[in-house]
Amino acid sequence: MSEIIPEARRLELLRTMLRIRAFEEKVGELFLKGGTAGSMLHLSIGEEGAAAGVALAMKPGDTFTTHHRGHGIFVARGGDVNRMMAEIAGKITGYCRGKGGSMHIADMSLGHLGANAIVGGGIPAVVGAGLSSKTLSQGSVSVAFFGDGAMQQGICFESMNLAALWKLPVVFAVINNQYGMGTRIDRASATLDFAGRARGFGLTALEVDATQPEQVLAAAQELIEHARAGRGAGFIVANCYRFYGHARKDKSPYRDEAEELEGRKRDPILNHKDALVAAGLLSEAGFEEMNGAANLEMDEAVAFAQTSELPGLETMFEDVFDPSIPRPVSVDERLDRVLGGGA
Amino acid sequence: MSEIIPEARRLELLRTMLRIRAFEEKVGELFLKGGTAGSMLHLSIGEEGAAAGVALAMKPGDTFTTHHRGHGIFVARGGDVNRMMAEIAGKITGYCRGKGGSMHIADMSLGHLGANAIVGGGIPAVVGAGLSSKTLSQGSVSVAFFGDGAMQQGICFESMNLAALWKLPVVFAVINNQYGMGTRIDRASATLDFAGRARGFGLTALEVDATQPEQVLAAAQELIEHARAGRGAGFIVANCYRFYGHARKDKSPYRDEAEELEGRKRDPILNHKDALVAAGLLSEAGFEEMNGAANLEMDEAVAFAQTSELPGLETMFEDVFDPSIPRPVSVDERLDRVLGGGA
Amino acid sequence: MTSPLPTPSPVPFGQEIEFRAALREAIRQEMRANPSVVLIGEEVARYGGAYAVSKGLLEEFGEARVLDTPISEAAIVGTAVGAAMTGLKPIAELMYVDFAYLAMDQIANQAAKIRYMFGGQIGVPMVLRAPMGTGRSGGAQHSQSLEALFWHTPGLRIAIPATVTDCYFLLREAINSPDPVVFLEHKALYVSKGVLEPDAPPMGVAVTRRKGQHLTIVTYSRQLFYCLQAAEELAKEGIEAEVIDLRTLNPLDLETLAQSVRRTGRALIVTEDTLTAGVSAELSALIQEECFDYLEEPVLRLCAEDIPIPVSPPLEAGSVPSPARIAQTARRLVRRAR
Amino acid sequence: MTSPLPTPSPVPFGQEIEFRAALREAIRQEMRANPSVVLIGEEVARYGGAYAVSKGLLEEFGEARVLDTPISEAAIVGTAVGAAMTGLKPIAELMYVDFAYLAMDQIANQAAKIRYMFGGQIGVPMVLRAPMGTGRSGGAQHSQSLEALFWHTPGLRIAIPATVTDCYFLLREAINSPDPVVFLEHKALYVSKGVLEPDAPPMGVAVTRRKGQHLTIVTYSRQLFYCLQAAEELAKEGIEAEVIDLRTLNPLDLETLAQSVRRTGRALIVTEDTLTAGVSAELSALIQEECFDYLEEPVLRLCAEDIPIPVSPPLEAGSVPSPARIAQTARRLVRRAR
Ligand SMILES: Cc1ncc(C[n+]2csc(CCOP(=O)(O)OP(=O)(O)O)c2C)c(N)n1
Ligand SMILES: Cc1ncc(C[n+]2csc(CCOP(=O)(O)OP(=O)(O)O)c2C)c(N)n1
Ligand SMILES: [Mg+2]
Ligand SMILES: [Mg+2]
Repeated sequence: MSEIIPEARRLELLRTMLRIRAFEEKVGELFLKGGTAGSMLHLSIGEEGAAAGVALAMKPGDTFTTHHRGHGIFVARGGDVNRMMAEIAGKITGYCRGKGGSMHIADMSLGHLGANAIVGGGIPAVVGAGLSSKTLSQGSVSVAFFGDGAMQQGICFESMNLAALWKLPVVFAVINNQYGMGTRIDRASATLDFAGRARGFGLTALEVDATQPEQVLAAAQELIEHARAGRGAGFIVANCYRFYGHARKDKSPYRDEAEELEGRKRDPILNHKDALVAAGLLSEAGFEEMNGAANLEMDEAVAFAQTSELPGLETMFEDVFDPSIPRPVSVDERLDRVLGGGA
Repeated sequence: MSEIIPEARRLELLRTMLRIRAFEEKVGELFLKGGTAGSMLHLSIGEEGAAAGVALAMKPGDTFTTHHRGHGIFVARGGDVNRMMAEIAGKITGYCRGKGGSMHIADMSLGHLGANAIVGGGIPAVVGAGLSSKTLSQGSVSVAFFGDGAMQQGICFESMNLAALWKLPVVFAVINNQYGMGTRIDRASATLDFAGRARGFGLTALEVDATQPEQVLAAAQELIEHARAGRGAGFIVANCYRFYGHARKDKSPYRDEAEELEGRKRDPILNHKDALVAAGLLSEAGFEEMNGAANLEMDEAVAFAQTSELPGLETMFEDVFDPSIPRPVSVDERLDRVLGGGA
Repeated sequence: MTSPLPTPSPVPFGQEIEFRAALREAIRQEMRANPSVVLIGEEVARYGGAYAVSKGLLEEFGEARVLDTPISEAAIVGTAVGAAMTGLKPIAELMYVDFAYLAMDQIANQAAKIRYMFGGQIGVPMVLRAPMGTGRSGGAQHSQSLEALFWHTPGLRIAIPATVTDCYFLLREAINSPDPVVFLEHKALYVSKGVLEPDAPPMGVAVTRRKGQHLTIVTYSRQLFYCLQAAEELAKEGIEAEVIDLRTLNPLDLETLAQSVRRTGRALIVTEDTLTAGVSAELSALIQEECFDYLEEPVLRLCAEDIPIPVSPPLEAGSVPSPARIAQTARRLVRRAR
Repeated sequence: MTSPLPTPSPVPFGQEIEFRAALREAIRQEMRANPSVVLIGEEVARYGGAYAVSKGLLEEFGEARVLDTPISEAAIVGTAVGAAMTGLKPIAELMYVDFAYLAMDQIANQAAKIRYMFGGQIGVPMVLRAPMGTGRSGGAQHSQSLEALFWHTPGLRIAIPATVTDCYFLLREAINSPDPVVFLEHKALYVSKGVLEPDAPPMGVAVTRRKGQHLTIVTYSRQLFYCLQAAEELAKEGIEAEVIDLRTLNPLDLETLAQSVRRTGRALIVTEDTLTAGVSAELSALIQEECFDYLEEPVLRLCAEDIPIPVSPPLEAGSVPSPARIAQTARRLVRRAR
């Protein structure tokens, strides 16, 4: 398969995965230091192959939605790591001015229609984006990234049926990390052949080993261009393993030791690195350099987040509606009206 | 197939279908005379084979939910046609004291957990009934009856997955009459292999021609007993044709003439009658007698409904909560409290 | 992309037209003016809409812009949300507002919150149209009035017109809104008729449909006509009721409301949604907050009973306000002896 | 059917326990007493509940009665509905009340209306538990307080406890209710502690947590503690606030509320749900209706701002009432010069 992937892309794939992992590790540390906003932080360590593989198969102008574990996907799509880190820290310099946090990062300029804290919540939006693309001849494909857990949410199937029925330029990308919180997929889904399930809704479906990132890239490219050509919506299930807990603090007591150790051996980064070294495209030193650069970049992102300001209270009332519409009347303003005069 | 079905059952199947059609025809006439409550009345003419076939495969104690087109199913499950007709007429003698109407008939004593006016709304209840059966060893199977349109509702798939995952004594019965209101299934569903779709959720699935009622009965029996034995939940799609409009008044302008004429030729009653006559189990006279009896029965039901009383206004506040809980305070009582004293 | 436009028929201003025709006309004009406006919903295309609102639009604008959908309410709304974020201006239709419960996540957790969660990067310029209310014995799952749910959801704007003129102008404004608008149409009004006036105030402006000095009746949608009927009755007895039609809940024209009540000293709120925690509660609270020192009597609420809506015609009719009950309540309010 | 019961550990009355432990104890006692009580939800079994409410229940009662589910909120509630109609007494858990939007059809169109639509033939004896409220920077989709939605739905009963004792007794009562009860637990209270008293009043009885004569503060859930803190502050200034904990919204103890306000002449409603069309609106309307002739001042509302809930800690905290703002508002109400 790798034959069809040019060398530069293969290296880009590695760099992207290293940047994802560095981002997740650094944001995880920031969380432990109390430097992030909120009690929930979901890391995608172990899933870099799925995120990078699909993301690199997308083109500028393509759109996508992600889920609660979406940092890596957006890093791969070119997200500004400073603004990402700042958002996760709840700072005014963040992508969403501190209003969204880790689970609601978005960037319209890069086609990121938003992460979502509702499992499955972001899936139908890509059907709409696909409809816009088709109706307005935008030439773009829209990709929904979500986890295996969303494969039990009704909205997922309604969306698949609609995308297939209307032959929209849409691809559903399931990052199957084997778990939904503490529940292994076989305890959540009556069948594990997700690709087969998707075919039942008229989608062209492929299943790939996401610990072999080039497989993901190749399959995603095929489905995305197939969809772009108007030949029908696609589905890709990228199998991997969630290396650590559901959220940064979760120690996964519900998983057995042996399984975790085995799972962590299935490392998309090391697999791909070995492939590149074997192909003579990369040296150990080159790898270290790449990894060092990634970590440095993320250290700087953390510094940016830490030195950024928290949003001012007045910003709370902004962004509810378009600026042309008056902002909501605050509770204090109401009290002033009723009681007369200020406090 | 019919070999495995005893003669008495085969005749019962015919009688049941005749009673369903008579019921629907009579209630349709009542509707046109303005004798029913509400603007919507959905008839199941043409679907008698699906309703009777599955219903007769069920046992006493089995439970079920139906949809907005559920009269026939309940007639087949032994519903009291007087109380059914009275309910559809909005009378106090109806199953639901006139509160439910055509789309909300229910009878706990016969396991009818209720018709539903929300497409797909009654499906998950059978998962719950299956859970009760399994947890409390009730030995019953619960069947969800719904139309092809509900095959695009998310709740349908969430329910299928859960029933399969938990190996519950549940069967999903889709009455595929080819249309959802004015939309033919191929314009609503990206794939028409509903059985295949159901297998994708772990169900044992069968597709049958519902214009051959004995096929339905045999397949339903197989799935129901399979489920009862704890071997897993089932799915049956019974293909037929909606002879007339979506609702009694709808003339189906969106369907073409030829298709309708063809469709109405696929009559489960005539098919089965011919089979019985050919098998020497029935004479033309016997058929006429059976049909006459059915119509007489339904005429009496209509008379019962017409001579019954409308509910008194005071009944409006009953049945919101259990009798042990005070009924809601009426708007007038509130006004009396505020304004002091009665009007 | 879009089928060629026929020579535009002029908007029938000054003529008497049906409520549903006014809605159709608004959609048609916006679809003609803006190729990015699309209509999405169950039976909106070939069937022409369950209540015939969209009859003829498929023929004029084609399948690419008038889309029949499967019975997938959550996906219908979710698709509209995504489309609105990427260049289209979707009008999504729910066949009954009762089905909003199937799409509430997409309505309340997504459409309403997207602009805010994403820090103002983008809005969701969509309209969610749905029939509401009683009058057809549709039963508990086909007759609800759920405007309070939407009003309680920050990020949503709500239009709830009573007249054909408001149907036309408010729907056009809604389609051009940069933020999601829930547009609620009373199913008992679809075939009602009225003269299509050439102009109407924008969202956020309440209209005083009848002047009066003895009490202020605050209402909207179908109940407006019941209130006006009641007011006529009352006038014969020398009671002059001022009747205010809110037209939109968000934005709400609190000023017009408050000024009237400060003048009359008496307020009666009439809605068709169930009383407890409904629209009438917020209106009562606001009036009390704004007019406390002017109130001669308690603010009254005449609304639907706190029960699911029964099918049997007498029960259904008896569960919501009627002209007679409105008049009687107004009488008691004005004549109340302390 | 059910795993053999271990020798029941006595309920820790008189001891200080955690809010979540009180909930766990209530479920445990009912599951021991009645084999038809089951617990259904995401991560309730092996994980022990996202907030550890059900820790240990799987071990005691087994997989047949403590069931982990897929991420299918609508089916979870729908399954509970069907189970409740056929002999089980299910306790369904939503990991966050925000997800109720995904199950609203099963909650509002089915569970709430079944008894009524079917003419009283059967009820739906289920409990729907869910964490609510702010405090963990969970953001707009994980921090909502949606009690108004449920209160506006005829057929639902709503418990919304603040104390460990109410958690225990109200949840036990809810599990035994013949009709659906939505049981809302403030996520910021799970690890709070209190003494488990041996008894508590039933649903429908509000409790006056603090006596006072200058104003009545009406609240529930976490805000009760903020109100009590504020009351302490006010006491130092000679302002004695009466603080009423509603405990349940349906049934609502209007009498206790009204009697207090008639005595103090001043009412301040404090809730964490967004203000417009929220619980505070209904309470304000009711108080005004019941106490009109006794009110010295307008009924005030201090609630969450009409915005989606932001993640950034200062914004999240600033968007809901705080002890300081409650005290300040009370001061202004009592000291208001006309
Ligand atoms: C509708 C909804 N239900 C439940 C949750 C709580 N929750 C957050 S993540 C998660 C597990 C999701 O699993 P999966 O989809 O496989 O994604 P992963 O966490 O494995 O990346 C759950 C149950 C939620 N956020 N939204
Ligand atoms: C959730 C929901 N959406 C839409 C409707 C309106 N509606 C009633 S019946 C129907 C068609 C249903 O088709 P199908 O499920 O095939 O049943 P059939 O009418 O063919 O028996 C529609 C769209 C509804 N009642 N509920
Ligand atoms: Mg997963
Ligand atoms: Mg059909």
